[in-house]
Amino acid sequence: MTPLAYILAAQAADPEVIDRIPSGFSAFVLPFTIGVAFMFSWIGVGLIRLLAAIPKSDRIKFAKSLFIPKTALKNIKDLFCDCLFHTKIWQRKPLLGYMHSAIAFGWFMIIILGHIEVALFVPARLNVARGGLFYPIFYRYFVWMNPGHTTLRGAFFFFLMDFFLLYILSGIALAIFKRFRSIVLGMRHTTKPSLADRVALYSLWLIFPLRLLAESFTADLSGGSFLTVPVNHFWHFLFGDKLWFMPCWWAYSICLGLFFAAMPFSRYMHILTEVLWILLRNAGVEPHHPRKGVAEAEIYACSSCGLCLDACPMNVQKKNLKYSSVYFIRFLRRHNEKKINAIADKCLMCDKCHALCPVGVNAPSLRRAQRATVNNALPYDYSYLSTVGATATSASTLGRATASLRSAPPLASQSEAPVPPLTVPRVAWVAPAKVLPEATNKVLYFAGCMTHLTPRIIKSVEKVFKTAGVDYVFADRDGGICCGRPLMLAGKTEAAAAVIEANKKMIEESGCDTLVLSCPICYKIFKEEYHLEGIKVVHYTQFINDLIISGKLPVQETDRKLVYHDPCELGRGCGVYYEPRAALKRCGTLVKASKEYDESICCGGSLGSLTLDTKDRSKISEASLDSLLANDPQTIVTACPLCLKTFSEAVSNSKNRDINVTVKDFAEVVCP
Amino acid sequence: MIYEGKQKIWSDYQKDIPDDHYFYVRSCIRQSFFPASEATFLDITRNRLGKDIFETEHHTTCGGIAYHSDTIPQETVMTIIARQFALMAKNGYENYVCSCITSFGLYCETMETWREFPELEAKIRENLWKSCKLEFAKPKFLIHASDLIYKYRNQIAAQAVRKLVNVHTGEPLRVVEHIGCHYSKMFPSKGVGGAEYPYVLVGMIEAWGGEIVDYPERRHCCGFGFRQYFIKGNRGYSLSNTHKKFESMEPFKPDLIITNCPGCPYFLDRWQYVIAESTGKTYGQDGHGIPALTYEEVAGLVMGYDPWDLGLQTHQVSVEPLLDKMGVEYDPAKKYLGKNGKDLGAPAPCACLK
Amino acid sequence: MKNNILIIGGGPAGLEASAQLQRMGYNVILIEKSPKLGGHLAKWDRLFPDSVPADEVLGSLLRGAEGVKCFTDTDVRAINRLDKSYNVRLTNGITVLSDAVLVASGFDLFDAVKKEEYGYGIYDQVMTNADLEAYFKTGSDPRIEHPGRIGFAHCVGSRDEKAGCRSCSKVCCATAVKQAIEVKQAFPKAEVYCFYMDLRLFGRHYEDIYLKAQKEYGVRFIRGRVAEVSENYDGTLLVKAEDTVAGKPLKVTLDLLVLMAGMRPSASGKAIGDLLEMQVEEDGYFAVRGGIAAGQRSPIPGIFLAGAATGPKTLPETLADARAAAMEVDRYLTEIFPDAKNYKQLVKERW
Amino acid sequence: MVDFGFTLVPSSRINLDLFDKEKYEELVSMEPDVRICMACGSCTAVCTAGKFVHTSLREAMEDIFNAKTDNALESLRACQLCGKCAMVCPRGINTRHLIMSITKVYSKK
Repeated sequence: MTPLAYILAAQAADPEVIDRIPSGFSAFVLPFTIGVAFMFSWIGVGLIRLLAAIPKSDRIKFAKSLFIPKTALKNIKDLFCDCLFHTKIWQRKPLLGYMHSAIAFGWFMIIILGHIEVALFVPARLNVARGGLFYPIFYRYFVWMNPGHTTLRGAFFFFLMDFFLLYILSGIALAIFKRFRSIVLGMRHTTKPSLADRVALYSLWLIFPLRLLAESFTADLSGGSFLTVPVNHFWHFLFGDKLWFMPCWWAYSICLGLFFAAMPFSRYMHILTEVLWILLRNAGVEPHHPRKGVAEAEIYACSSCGLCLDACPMNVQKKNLKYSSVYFIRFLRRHNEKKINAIADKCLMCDKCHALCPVGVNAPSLRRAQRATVNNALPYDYSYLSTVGATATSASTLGRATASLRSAPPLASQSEAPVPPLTVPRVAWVAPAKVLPEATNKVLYFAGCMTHLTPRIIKSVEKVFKTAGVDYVFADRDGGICCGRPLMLAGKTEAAAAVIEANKKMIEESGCDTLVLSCPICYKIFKEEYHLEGIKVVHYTQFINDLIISGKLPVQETDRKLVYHDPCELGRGCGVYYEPRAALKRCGTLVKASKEYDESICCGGSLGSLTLDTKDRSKISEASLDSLLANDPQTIVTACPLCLKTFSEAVSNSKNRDINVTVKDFAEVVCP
Repeated sequence: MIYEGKQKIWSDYQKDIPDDHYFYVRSCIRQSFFPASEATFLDITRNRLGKDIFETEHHTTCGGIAYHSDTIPQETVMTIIARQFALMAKNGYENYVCSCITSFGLYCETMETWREFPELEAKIRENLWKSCKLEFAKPKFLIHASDLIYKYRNQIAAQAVRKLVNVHTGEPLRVVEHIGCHYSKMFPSKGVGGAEYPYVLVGMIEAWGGEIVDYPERRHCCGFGFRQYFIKGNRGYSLSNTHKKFESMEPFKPDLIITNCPGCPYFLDRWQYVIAESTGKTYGQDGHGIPALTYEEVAGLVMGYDPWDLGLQTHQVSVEPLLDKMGVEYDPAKKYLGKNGKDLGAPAPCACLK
Repeated sequence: MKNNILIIGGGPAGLEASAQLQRMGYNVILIEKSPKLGGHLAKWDRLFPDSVPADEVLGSLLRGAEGVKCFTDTDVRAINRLDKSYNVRLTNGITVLSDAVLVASGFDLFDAVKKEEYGYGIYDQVMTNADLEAYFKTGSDPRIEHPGRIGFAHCVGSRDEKAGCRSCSKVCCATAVKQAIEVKQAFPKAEVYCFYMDLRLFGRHYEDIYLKAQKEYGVRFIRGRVAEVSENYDGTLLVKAEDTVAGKPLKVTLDLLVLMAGMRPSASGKAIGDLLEMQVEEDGYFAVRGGIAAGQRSPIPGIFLAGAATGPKTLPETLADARAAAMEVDRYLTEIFPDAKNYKQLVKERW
Repeated sequence: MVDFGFTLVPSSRINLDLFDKEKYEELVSMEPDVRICMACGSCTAVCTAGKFVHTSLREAMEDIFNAKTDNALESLRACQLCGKCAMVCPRGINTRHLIMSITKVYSKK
């Protein structure tokens, strides 16, 4: 191989490439130039508008982040992995990943290499005034190879250019194929393209075949490699020496122009906005509005790839496809208020689309922001909550459940207390069972609203505590108030804050140091929004797993085949996948569900959806159940009262009479 | 409204009303509110129709007001009633006619109770003997005074000098009938025409040439109700009751209300004044009220009695527009003259009610 | 020898029993007092819960009973009990010697006029369930002209001791729900209210039509008995009830009120029962022997009962009852009746 | 006007003639489940907020039908949208959305 130093030296000696057209211009470049100029000005204006819409603090945060080495490194990594290589897609659907990276990375490389070639051989042409905008793109048209002077260096670039062109063409071929048979690439549903999408799409399909045509027609003049040269010979063989290459270059330029002109209105906008979104995301700037400011970058970063279509549990029914995140974002872009609201309200907020999104668009969060625009202003009156924290001033007023008291029936006064009218606040919401000295270093158990409708969870959790000798206080034995997450999900952010405030006061004043929650809905909000200083917030699966590891809770291994269902709020919501499985593995044989971890299918009972009806929900439950039953488990284990109730009903209502599976709560299985 | 349907019901609710020989008992309230009505009843039946209507100064209240105000027990009221009946028997009568609806209802209730619980009757018999040394008796026929006028309606029509007709238009007067609650609501079979479509007053109006109007709240209480009226704090309920009736009858534009109960003409009359003076609303023509008359007053007008002899000046709602419509001649100057011709003085004029 | 069996009443019970007994080879004589067979079924338009046309059901009943000797416009004039059989003189002059008599005299609809406060026959815009069915059949009724608000008053002559009928008539709730739906179908813009005390929708699919009425037709169900009806100046009705769920009195102006008249024992059935000195229970329906376990035998040997003669029944229940009665008749005529020597003893033991 | 020391008492009677059909249709189009309540009262019985103050979805629906929409809003003001009612509703009514829809439709005057 020729050393690089030699190649560089040779360039000065004898020109390898001669600028064929002295003006460096030909009329055919116009469509491309206009298209690309339009696109850049559109983006430029958009960028300024977007940055102007972001609060100043966020702007500063963003600017600073670009210079923080850690963030900068992450930026580079994410840009390469997410924008060019599409590693996230590779991981899940290799063929689809190949397709995307072929087009993205291939095209990126062609552009880069084109510029390098110009820089090496006709550096003057990089100047924008001398055609820098289009020259590198149409390099092969403008230059003439000096026969006999082709260096290895030149050949190397010829090779690379042909290689990446072929790479792209393979990706395009797959893309065209996918349009008709998407399932082969691992997609059951694909996005319905809009008009601009179609224009851009068909242009995109044509761009690279046309480039091949154009370059191969000129390959005998401007050089080529393993792809373009043989094709050139073929053309000569076919048409003789009279090759009319101009129409090809025109077509190539027109397609490029069309593509870039349509780009701002199409899904392909993501190619550029994705970059901005990744930078903003990594800077930690969060959207406050579903459409304005950062959200604009986020919604334009969506590539409409449609991976969320298959991810969405609602899409077991085709009629619900229209509620998928991709369409939500499309309507956000189009400002279609009515449709936006309908779609925002339907979502189960299971977060799967977010987890699976190649660019990490957080659609559920946008939907929540959208709900807030409508629902946050709805009137409410929580004046009765003002007394909740005040009366629960110390653990002494909390319903304390010691082992001796646990079996005692509730006091008559607790259950029969008359309901006062709205204006008269209730004295205490946690009825006193026994006055105990100040509790420190103690566990506070908060069951939550839903757990009260699944008493077997409470019973099992208390049994676990008793067996493991945990000294705990049952905060809402006699019922409590809501954690605020359902309000949050409904977009009633302010109302949620009021509820959070009341609960927070009660918990902080209880003197506990660990808060155990059996409901993932509660867990998520306690963890993320409560900011409880000095109090460890854990889900009972984590707490119980610790008890097992530390030997405090003995478990008995059985030969039962268990399958674990990841509740949305616990798994994707809080990233708790490991602990429940670790504990369950000690209790039986844990088999796999066909979709699990972050691909787990929502049970259908989610509080996230505001408008999904019972029928649609049961269809989702069925699909989720099917996934869980893939490996014939005897018991479905879940760690959420909603999932427990939903699956119990789904199993008993199932049309499949062969189902022979019981549904159990995590604590029930661990401590039977 | 299907008239034949009502006729069928009326034919189902007929009661036996003897033609003559009655023991008459007065109403406590009417003697104060509309004393001329009872006088007219006696004059029509005795002098115009030549009937034997006996009255004794020894009879007392029936005890109904105290009973319904929860101040005396049932046995007491029954003994009072037994005494009245005994007076009737002592004077050789077996037909009992009372002027008051509350009394009528109470007599019916008592007789039914005695029928269902003979031991109670025995006890009352004993009470009566112990307290008054009177022989226990029960009337053969228990009749309300309006039943009797209903019975004589055609005889009265025969002697009538005018009809219930607007003399200017020739159209029959539009009359609203209002039955006292205790007339037939407790025992529909004891009233002429039953409780839903009572015929006792309708029969009179039809016989005397008027047209009856049926309005949605016709069954509703006039608003009297002892407890509601006696206590000032509750009086708003009484007023609201009456108000509801007037709101309901208003679209039918009645010329006249005919009643058969002591309290009803009083409350339907006086509350029109209160409603007018406190809200400004009036229900008759041109800011007048709707006159609420007793059946005796209406009978008297038809038979040509002088309106002031009938006591029409004791009504709050002015009767002059009605008298004009009927073509009754009257002397406005004599309206507030006492029986002895002495001027009693005209009341202060109302602000809203003409 | 073919036994003669007299069946009194040509409604669904009589027809079904005739068909069954004829198939068993008996000589069946069916009498019907009115000119037409079918009883109330012949006057009804559609049937709950699935709205099948009544004519269709009646048609199949009539086809089943083809070949049965049938006298319409005929009543019983006199009945004499012989040793085992009955000598029945009919009003058409014919005398039948019958070995068994099946009384399928059915029911009368409660005479809604008796509920005076509802004003049936007095207010122009009050009708009964039967009137509404007639409207559906003929398409004309002067009371129905694009009504905007329609009310259904449940329990008219049912669960009403003062009206002399303590029991539930069983079929009116489902009928009201059915008719409410049908009225909504005929007048989609109308508002429909059902005033009920309890919704007794016990049968199969009944709850479905209730849900359908609410969900698809927006029928408003108000828990509270209609207490009072009056006529407004414009001829509309002022209806009062208590919304017992809200705990408040309620009024509404309606253009049409449909009274769900309940089932009463048949008056002409009672007359025949008197001829036979048949026992009647407090509710007015014929007493049966053997209580709930054997509901088709009267206390008198050879006299059987079927259908609504022994209390309110739905149509399927009536038909099942008629089939059961046919079995009972057959058992009697094969096991007890032929044994002349031991007849009295057998009756004592097995009737 | 004369003050007699007593006056007309407002009626507590429900007047269905005042029922606002248009608004109700708006509500139905938003959440059709409002039609299918059978007044069992489960929602009220489990209500989290109902432990402290008078709150009842069942009553709110009744109030809407009975043209007392202000009462309906009053009955729902304390709701925390926790969803317990949705869990227990035998007819599967989408209670949370219904509550929000009622608030949406009837709080705009």
